[in-house]
Amino acid sequence: METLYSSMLSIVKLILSGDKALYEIILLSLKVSIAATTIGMLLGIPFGTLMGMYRFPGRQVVVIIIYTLMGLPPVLAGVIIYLLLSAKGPLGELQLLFTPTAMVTAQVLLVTPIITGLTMVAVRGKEKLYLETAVSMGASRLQAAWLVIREAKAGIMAAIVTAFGRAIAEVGAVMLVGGNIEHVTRVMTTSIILETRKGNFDLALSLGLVLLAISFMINGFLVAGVLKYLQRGEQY
Amino acid sequence: METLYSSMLSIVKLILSGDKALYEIILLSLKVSIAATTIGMLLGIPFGTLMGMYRFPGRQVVVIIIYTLMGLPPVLAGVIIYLLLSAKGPLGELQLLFTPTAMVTAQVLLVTPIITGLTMVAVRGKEKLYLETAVSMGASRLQAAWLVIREAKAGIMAAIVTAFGRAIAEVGAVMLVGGNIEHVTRVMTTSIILETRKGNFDLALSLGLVLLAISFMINGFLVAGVLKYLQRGEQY
Amino acid sequence: YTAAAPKKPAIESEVTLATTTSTQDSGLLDVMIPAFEKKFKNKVKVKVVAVGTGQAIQLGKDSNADVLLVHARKSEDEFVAQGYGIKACDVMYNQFLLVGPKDDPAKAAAAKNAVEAFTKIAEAKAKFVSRGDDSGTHKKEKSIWDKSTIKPQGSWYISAGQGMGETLRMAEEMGAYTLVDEATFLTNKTNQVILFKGDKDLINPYGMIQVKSTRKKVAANELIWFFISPQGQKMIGDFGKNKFGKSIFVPDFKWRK
Amino acid sequence: MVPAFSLNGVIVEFNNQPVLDIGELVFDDRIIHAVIGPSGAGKSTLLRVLNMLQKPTQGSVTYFGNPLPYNGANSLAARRSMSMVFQTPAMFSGNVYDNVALGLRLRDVKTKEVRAKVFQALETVGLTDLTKRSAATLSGGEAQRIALARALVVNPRVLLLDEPTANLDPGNVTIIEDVIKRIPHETGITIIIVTHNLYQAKRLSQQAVFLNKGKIVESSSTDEIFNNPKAQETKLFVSGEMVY
Amino acid sequence: MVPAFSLNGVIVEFNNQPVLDIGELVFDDRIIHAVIGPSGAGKSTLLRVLNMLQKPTQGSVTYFGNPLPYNGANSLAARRSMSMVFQTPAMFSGNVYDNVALGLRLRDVKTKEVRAKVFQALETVGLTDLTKRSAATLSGGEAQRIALARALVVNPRVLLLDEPTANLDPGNVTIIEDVIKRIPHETGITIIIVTHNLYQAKRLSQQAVFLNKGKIVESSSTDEIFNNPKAQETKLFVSGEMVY
Ligand SMILES: Nc1ncnc2c1ncn2[C@@H]1O[C@H](COP(=O)(O)OP(=O)(O)OP(=O)(O)O)[C@@H](O)[C@H]1O
Ligand SMILES: Nc1ncnc2c1ncn2[C@@H]1O[C@H](COP(=O)(O)OP(=O)(O)OP(=O)(O)O)[C@@H](O)[C@H]1O
Ligand SMILES: [Mg+2]
Ligand SMILES: [Mg+2]
Repeated sequence: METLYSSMLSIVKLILSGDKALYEIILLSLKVSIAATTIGMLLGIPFGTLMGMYRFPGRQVVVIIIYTLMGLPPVLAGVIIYLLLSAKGPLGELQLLFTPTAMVTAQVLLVTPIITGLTMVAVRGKEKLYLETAVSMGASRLQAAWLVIREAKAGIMAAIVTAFGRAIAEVGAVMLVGGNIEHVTRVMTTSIILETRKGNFDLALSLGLVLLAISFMINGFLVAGVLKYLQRGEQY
Repeated sequence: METLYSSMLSIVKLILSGDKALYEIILLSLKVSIAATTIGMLLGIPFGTLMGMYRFPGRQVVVIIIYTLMGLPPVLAGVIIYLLLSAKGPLGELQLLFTPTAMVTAQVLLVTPIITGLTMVAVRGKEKLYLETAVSMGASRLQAAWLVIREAKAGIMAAIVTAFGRAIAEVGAVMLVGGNIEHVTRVMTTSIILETRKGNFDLALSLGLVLLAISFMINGFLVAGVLKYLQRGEQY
Repeated sequence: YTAAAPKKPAIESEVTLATTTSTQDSGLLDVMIPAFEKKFKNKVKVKVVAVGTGQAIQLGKDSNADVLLVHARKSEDEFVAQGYGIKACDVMYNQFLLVGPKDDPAKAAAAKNAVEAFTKIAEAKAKFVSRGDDSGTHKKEKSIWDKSTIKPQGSWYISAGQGMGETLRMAEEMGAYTLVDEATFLTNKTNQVILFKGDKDLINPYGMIQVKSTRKKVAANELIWFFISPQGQKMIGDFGKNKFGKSIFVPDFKWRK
Repeated sequence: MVPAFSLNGVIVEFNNQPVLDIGELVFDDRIIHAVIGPSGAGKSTLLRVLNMLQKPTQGSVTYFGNPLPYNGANSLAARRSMSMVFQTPAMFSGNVYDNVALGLRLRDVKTKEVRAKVFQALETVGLTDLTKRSAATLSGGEAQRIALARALVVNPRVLLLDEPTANLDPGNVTIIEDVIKRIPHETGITIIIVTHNLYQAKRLSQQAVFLNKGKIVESSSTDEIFNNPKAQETKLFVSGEMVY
Repeated sequence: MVPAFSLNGVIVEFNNQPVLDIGELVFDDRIIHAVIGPSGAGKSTLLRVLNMLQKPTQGSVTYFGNPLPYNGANSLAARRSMSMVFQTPAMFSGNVYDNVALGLRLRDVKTKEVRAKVFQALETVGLTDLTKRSAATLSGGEAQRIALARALVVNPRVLLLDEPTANLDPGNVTIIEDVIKRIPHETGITIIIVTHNLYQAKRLSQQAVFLNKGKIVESSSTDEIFNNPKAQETKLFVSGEMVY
């Protein structure tokens, strides 16, 4: 445990000294997971809202599929994207394997179902009370969806937080399609794996704590920022 | 892709032939992730309900911490439990490293924040409408919490589904503290990793699809089963 | 083979090297790759992807890597024979070590050769952690068991299905024996001791192969050339002397037939 | 004159039980109609049918001569020409101003115009000092008046009111009734008001429908219904008796 | 006789604005009290204070001689001795039977007894045929009557009613008023009813409080308040005028 202390110390030093390699890794982690979460939101919030607002035959099966995909194993997502992007695969021409783009793609596969599923439940919880009022007040379909989303914001916020958490913590997919290449696709989690493999648990733990600290700041920003924006509304 | 087809075929054959090794792995996956989710529920639902029902100074910081822990990297959870259970670690005497118990422990660390956070949001969304009515009708604190939980069941259900999905899909923690030992701690995800490392992407993909099929059945059971139980109530 | 063509085509800006985790974890590549890149004024970038042996070879078959640096001789030969690779060569070797707990319950240290050491462990039913992942190391281990005519099974024989570093650490935690390559053993600090080494059965040869279908023909060629050049071979031989007081890899370049 | 609504053979069923079963019913334009009847008679369901929130199980409804478009391209335009005050109004999170402004914003009215109209509507219901209050904190009667302001602010062609003064004291009832009475004169609007307050129905409406158990018992001028009811049930109901 | 409630210097503030400010007020036991006043006067807030849902910013309330226990060990017992019907009642998901049975189940009453009591309560409000209906589908007036049944079923010592007939037709109002009038005779109970229906207050209550802007304007016997009001504001209010 003293080594933990000393490796914590050396990491703090690294951070303060502005060590380029560490910053590069942190930055890429953030870029990839924020990009994946953003794309996941663009896909998942509309789809989840639809699923929450409307009933249709076979809806329950779709719900079960979404729930299942929420538990898509990262490695599986990685293998799927690998096979797609592999030089001989259908999208091989794009030469995207072992690039950050590939990592984002694999993570989009992971987070979109999470955002969809949780948005669906959040919207469902508010739809009864607000959809009819919105429609009656002359909201178009889109406007009505937007109003319901606004009422369900706490739940959708939780969806985003959950998705971001999965993206930034995930390693199976980014390792496989990113390759953990230094200066190119190495992120926090793949670094942690690398250190663990070498038996440097203390360093791995320290990097993990740095990752958590960053998540903490981002979540704080999200919660406080959104709180401020929605001051007038309900609390988180 | 033909090899994919043939490996799918061979897996289907394995399943039908009742291959012991595959069943063993599937069973352990289920045991570990169901145990972890159950313990996570026992811890997370009460705590999340409390967080959703009550306001107190500093609550927002606790919320941000919960949100941060929802994104705890599996490898980090693994390292923490590893260091605790390691022969030289504080709990080394228990000799739990590389056992299913260790895997469950690490996963509890991962799923409890998820259940807590999502339960909190679900309860918060219903608390306004129902807590006062419950209290006014003579509910004790515990009874009131139970009534609010019942109203928030759709959201809590989603919390459980999300947690189970994370547990069954997760590999970083179980690999580290379980060790992927054949017949002892090998689960679906660690098998997938192993096949990936061997370069058997098609086999990995097939195993992944088997895992998804199992999740699908469990989610179907959850959604349909709970739906039936709560027939009278709201829909999922 | 000579690369002395009159007009050299321009070198590609990047090349992907698929290798095993033990190679990367040894730190050798952290010395070799920058030197290579510097030689080309950093105009070419080597992307090192460190994965399982089988996965590395599969990356080559899928044309997702340009050069392989691995240690699984049989798979390498197959790779070349199946027409996936060219320019296969030996680059270096080190040795496998049988390591275990200090008290050596099976008295493996007293064995005359690897097969005997393994036999003693099996007879004592002392714990043995196998990588169990079809890697070069695992295949080597299996070949020794084959020679001993013992079929290892039972609760003493633990099939981990993990990488070398993880397997070594599991053996340490369990007070078990394992077969480990020298590079990994030296770079991972464990309290295991070397109980047996030096047998000719325990040689661990590393090979380099260019993926035939590579789009980075020039850079791939230059990368292999760098490893087998006198400068590269010397760097390999010198690597580790500072840190461990001895070299980790023995350079032994030769083309394979 | 084309009637605002005309219903023909409209049946609404829940779990195969009819809760509304209307043979024929016409709501003439530019007057105030009252819908009265005991609790559970189907009054709210009728308003929901007219507001296109509840598609009848069978039957047809015309709206100013055209079929009421429950779906499709014309449905939005039809919806935007009506306003409804729900029996238990739901307030969107946000403040009172936002709630009243919502209908205008949905119709892309310019911000400046919105401001003027919202303040005018709040003045009408006497609640200008609540502009910045979170809508969730309103008292029962305040919420009901804000819901009315929210409905009036868009100048609807048809106004559907479901017990809009149920939570108000007599003084406020008078004010709100004055507001309602004044609208048709000013803008030419059809108002359908559901109320259990028979005096209110008498004071406000020109035409009245008496519903019981989902069926029309009597439908004629308010005067007739209250002073000269034909059916025995109507007689009992308007004299404050329970009808079964 | 010890009064049911006695309030002393009770102030309730939201955002530092007082919405209730009561110097002294006593609710005697075993009679029916009416609380009247314009919309936003603080009537619901007063009931919420008595039901321990709203802790006053300052001041004290006694309940049958003891301090009203907002928290702590005695609070549950005090809560279980009262029932309240909210102005907008919230129904728990589940059917009507479960909603009415809830209070009894919370008090660990035996299943058989629950059954008998629930059916009796449903009969009282005339809704026995809705037992199995999902509570979410009730009409406005039905929900209000179920809320009353839910409050009565536990035989409360104190019954707090917030506009319990606001959504009911005259026939049903009569029935519910009869129910309310009968309770004190039968079980000895204190009832406090908030109503904007002044006739109802007159018909039901023995004592009345007139609240305006959070303050007590007048508090005396119902007869006095309606027939011989002291304050000018009271006079205006009971004659149906708006008071400010
Ligand atoms: N989803 C539903 N399922 C079953 N019955 C329903 C449903 N919705 C409404 N009802 C029933 O239909 C009947 C008519 O309801 P409606 O709300 O129109 O009554 P109402 O005349 O407005 O009554 P009130 O004056 O009490 O508001 C009621 O008995 C109600 O319980
Ligand atoms: N959380 C709050 N924040 C600010 N003001 C509030 C809050 N809750 C209630 N009020 C205000 O306090 C006043 C009294 O509210 P209350 O609900 O007691 O009125 P009421 O007499 O029951 O009125 P009504 O007859 O309309 O139901 C109202 O003006 C209301 O807007
Ligand atoms: Mg109604
Ligand atoms: Mg009120």
